Amino acid sequence: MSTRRFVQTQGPIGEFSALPLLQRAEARDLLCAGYGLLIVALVLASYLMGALGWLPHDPREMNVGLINAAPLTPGHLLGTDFLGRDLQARLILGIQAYFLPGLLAIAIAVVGGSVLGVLAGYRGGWVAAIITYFDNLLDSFPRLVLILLVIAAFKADIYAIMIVVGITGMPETANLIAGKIAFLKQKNFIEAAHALGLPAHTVILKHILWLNCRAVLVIQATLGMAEAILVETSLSYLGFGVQEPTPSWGNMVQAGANYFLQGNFWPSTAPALLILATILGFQLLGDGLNNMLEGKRRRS
Amino acid sequence: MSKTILEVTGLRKDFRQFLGLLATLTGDTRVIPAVDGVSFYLRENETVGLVGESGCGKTTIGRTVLRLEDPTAGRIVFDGRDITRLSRAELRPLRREMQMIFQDLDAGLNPAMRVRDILREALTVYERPGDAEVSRRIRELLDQVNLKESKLANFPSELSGGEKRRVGIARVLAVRPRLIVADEPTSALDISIQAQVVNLLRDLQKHLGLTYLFISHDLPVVELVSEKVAVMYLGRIVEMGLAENIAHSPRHPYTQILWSSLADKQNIEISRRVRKVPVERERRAWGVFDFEQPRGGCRFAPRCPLYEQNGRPAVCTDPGSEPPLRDVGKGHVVACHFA
Amino acid sequence: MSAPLLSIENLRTYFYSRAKRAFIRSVDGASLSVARGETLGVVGESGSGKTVTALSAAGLVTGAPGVIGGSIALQSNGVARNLLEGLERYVRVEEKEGRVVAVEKDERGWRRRVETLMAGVRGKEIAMIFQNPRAALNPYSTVGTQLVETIRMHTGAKGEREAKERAIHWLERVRIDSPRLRFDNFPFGMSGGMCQRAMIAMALSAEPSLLIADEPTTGLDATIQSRIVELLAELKAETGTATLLISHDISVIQRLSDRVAVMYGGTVVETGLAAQVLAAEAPARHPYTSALLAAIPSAETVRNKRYLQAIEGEVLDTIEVPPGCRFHGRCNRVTDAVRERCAGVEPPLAEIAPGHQVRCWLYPAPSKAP
Amino acid sequence: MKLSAILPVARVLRRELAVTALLLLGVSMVVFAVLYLAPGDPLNVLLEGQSPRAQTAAREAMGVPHTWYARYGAWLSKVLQGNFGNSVRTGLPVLPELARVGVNTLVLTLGSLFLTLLIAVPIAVHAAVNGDTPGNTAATVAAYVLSAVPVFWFGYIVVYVFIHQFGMFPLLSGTAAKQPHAWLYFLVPIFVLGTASGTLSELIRHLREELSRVLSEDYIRTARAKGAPVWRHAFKEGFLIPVTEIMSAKIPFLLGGAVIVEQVFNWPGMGRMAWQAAQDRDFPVIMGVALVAAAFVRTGNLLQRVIFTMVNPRASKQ
Repeated sequence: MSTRRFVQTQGPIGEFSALPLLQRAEARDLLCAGYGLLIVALVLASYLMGALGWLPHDPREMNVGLINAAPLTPGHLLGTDFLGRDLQARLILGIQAYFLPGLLAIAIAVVGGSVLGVLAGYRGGWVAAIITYFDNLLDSFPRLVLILLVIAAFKADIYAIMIVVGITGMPETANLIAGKIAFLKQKNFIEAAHALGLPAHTVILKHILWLNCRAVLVIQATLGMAEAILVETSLSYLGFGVQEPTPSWGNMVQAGANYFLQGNFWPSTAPALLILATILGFQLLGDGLNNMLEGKRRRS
Repeated sequence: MSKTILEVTGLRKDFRQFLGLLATLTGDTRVIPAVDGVSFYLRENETVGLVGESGCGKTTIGRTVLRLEDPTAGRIVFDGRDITRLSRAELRPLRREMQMIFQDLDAGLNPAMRVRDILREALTVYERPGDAEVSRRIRELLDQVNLKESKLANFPSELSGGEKRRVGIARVLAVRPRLIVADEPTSALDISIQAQVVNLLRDLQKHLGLTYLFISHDLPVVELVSEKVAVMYLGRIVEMGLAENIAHSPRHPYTQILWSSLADKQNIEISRRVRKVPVERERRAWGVFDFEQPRGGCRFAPRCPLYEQNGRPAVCTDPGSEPPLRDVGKGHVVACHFA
Repeated sequence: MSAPLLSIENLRTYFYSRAKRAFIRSVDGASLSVARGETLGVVGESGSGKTVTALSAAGLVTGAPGVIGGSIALQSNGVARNLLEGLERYVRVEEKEGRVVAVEKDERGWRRRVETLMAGVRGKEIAMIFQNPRAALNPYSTVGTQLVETIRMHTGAKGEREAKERAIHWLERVRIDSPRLRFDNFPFGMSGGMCQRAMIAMALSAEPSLLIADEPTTGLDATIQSRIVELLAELKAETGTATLLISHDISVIQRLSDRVAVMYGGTVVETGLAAQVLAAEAPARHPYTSALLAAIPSAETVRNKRYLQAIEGEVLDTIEVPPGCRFHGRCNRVTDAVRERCAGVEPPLAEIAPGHQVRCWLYPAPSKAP
Repeated sequence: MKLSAILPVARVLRRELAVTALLLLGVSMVVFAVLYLAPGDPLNVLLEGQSPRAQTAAREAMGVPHTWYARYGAWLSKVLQGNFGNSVRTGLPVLPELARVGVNTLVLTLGSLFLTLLIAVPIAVHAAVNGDTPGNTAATVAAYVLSAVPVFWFGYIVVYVFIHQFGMFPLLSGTAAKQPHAWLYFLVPIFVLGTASGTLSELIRHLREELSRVLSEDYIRTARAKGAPVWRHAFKEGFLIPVTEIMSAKIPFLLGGAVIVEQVFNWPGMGRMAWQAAQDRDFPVIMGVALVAAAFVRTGNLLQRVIFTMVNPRASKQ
């Protein structure tokens, strides 16, 4: 019996605009976005702690007597790794590996994507054709393979890798922006703005990008961060990017691999769960915001 | 005699349809003549109606005249100045005086802006008035289009059809235009709201001395608001003259068909019992065609009853002799060999 | 008067606006009926509930909560079936001061129930044509295949070849040029008028007893519109199919309807013979119907360039339904005698003459003969 | 398929082939550009210490053309003849090695794609048809969590289960084939990549959005009004096209995932080869893998375009 209940609010329905967003959104989306925001806050706080060095323990200090200590051992809330180093400190420090590079990737993907999207959507014609070609070209490469190619060629560090991630992220944002412009064009909105005499830059920057596309850009940024974390952790797992002893969640999972197979799961599982929780957080935030702000349809 | 505000001579507009993805590079395109040599003029404080079935190019004329589309050929003179080839920058000050009301009710309304911000932005496109002046002008605009003040806080999606159209009109009036091209302003609205908008447009014309190019397929409304009416068919004007003559003594067979289908709609008196008789043979002739591409000569020939009655005369379909618009008295022009 | 083919009693179909946490009362107690072979024209502006009424009758309402009350009786081969039978088992409605304030509905259960109720009815007894014909045809299969599908489902012509012949016969009847050629056309290759003819052929080929036409001419050009109306008149005369014709274009209603129902704000405000209700000068008529007719630019108004008689105010948005008469806010014939009742109590649909009902305090039901 | 439908499809097919060729040309340029700009290109490694003038002289002596496009031309013609150069590490010609190994990756990728579809399709269809029910909401949340799971960690869990269940580390460098549960080992990486490749939630959302959009189209309402089965009308646009679309869109992601899964299970595929090549900066190999992978992706896309054209009459008329 899937009975649904619909209730009319008491008193006059406001003649003014609809209920504020928060009351209007579905519980499901609020939950997703809420969890996502929590994760973003935690990551940001941990990043600052890591950057400023406020760590519960010195991540490099080895304690041979206390190898692979279980969580909640005195002094080490989350236990220690295979060299007796405090796991909690190393996990917090692990965020350094992807946070700034991730922001770089997002910046490239969102800014570059917007420029291409506006060019394709606004100008159309052969410009759109070239950009579509460029998009398809970038989409032809499996991202990780392209990164391996760049690593092989340039012995690339994590920032160079994130530039590649940013560039390969541009097409998706470009398509969304171009789609939004097509929708506005279909309603003659852009033509009406020109007819009134609004200069092109106002139409593009204010009306298209700021007023109508900011939600899409925020959503792309959050999903972009999730991608960046996935790429960084996968690469450091494969032994590229951040190397021992600098901690990254990826190489910590890898380091704990042998112990995992002998039954001591924790050293690998702790960073893995953090990867899971963080990527899930950014994705749910992205999807929650999308369902609330953009309605159901977003992806082309 | 009021001054001529807009004069259009020999206006042509072709659209290029790109065939296939690579067409943009290889350039293999199909040229579709939307407007094929149209000339007319508008006098100040006067309304010219432009009627015709969808796809006849009436909207394209409206947009090309305002240079929202670049004309392929012909001359557009606005207020004595030739604006056919002006650059965007030169055009901008002039654009203030010639505005457009779009068929789509949401055309000028950014879905993410409230009505107050939409009007404020329109007021500040060409001037920099202070806040007090802006709110005064907003109230004045609301009165002009009789819209309740409480609507200022709403988003476009929360307005009814009529309210959206009124906000659209207020937004256009904000820049104090002299010429307005109204493209199907009433077709998306209900009957009772249509009547309000038609009355509103006529009031505005009287108080503000506006000139309208009124584009619509709603014949009674066009006849009501226009002094002069031009009938379009497949990109050309086939008949133009005073509204009464076009409606009541049309010369071109196409105009007659347009207005007769209107008469069918209105003849409440003819009780339906009488019309049991099967449809007359003659009307059957032009029965069901849609726009067959004219092979040459008069473009209306494939659907023209006169062409059928007179035994399909060669002159109608001879490519050399497309009937020109000739004067048949009192400025009434028609493009037909037999009218 | 034989029992009507279709009789809708006090139909209530609601939707729910999440943005305003309020009900959209699209159809709020509408009652109308169509006799066998008769065409009932339902006229009303947008938001009057005319399309939702038609969709409810055909069991095609998809929004939530959807149909929550009323009954729809359909006569099929002598037996009256209620198409909403058992609705009360799936819906619970809470009312306060005569207004619905909460609804609980088992939507999936009711949707399955409708499928069983409408089996053999939808498509066979009741056929439907829609507003934008090109979108209403399946873009991925040819017009012919879609026509043959209907014929093989609902008529005796089961064989492939026999069904194809009958389909082509129908394409001829709806005056599509070169039907054998058009049989293999895809909808995107045909004009709006052509698609609508194909839709009409598809609907009528199932030989339904009731055809529901939802705004069949809206969106078509004037010249094509009048030909579609002529075609509908012709086919109605030949097949005698009862028709529920929905349109906001009064002239289309005038030319095709035997009886007329005028809807406003989700209810029927007037029903009666078309000649009676829509006549130029009618002795008794609902203020809304008169105002609607007056708003159309008549030849006389146009010639003298007079102002149109617009109805002030906006079309009622059925979220905030005022107490009393729904048209009260825009009515120009309110007299002091009835003003208080108009504002407070909703008038019933009273029979002021045989077959002529009006929902207005100016025309209360004649007191019962002593 | 009537003959009349074949002709236009052939025309559109020609156009799609041309686009694919153009894109593959673009791919080769990108790959060459990366290698050409790389400071570590093999010649540089050999001529490290020499002065620039000496280096150019040496290059001339070895007949290496100067201008980049000349070198690109030379390189491309060799590639087209199947000569991808030899692996710096093993000295073996790259292409035959890639061919042998590529099949494994193809099996892994397509197998996991098929498995992901097997999970995603029922959830998406159920959600689109019945709306949000507790059942499919829970399944969707599970899919989200599963998509966020790091695939390598999930691999470890599966491997650990295997050690306890079958006492055998799966696929010990390919010798496992003789063991009793050989075919089972074969499926394990496919299972891991299929569930935790991060594309599960994408698939569900795309299929669900497309199907519910189509189910609310006018022509489906007409189908219901006719009493016709909705599925017969909704299948093409609501199911066939979205599935092929998302499959071709997700192939690159799965190939990326394959690199990691092959690492975890040391599954002899292109991914591991690419990883090895990146470690040793073995240009010919990594270049070969990039080209072949891009070819996989483009082929998948071409197939999808063909299916789209065959199904959608409007596309074949353009």
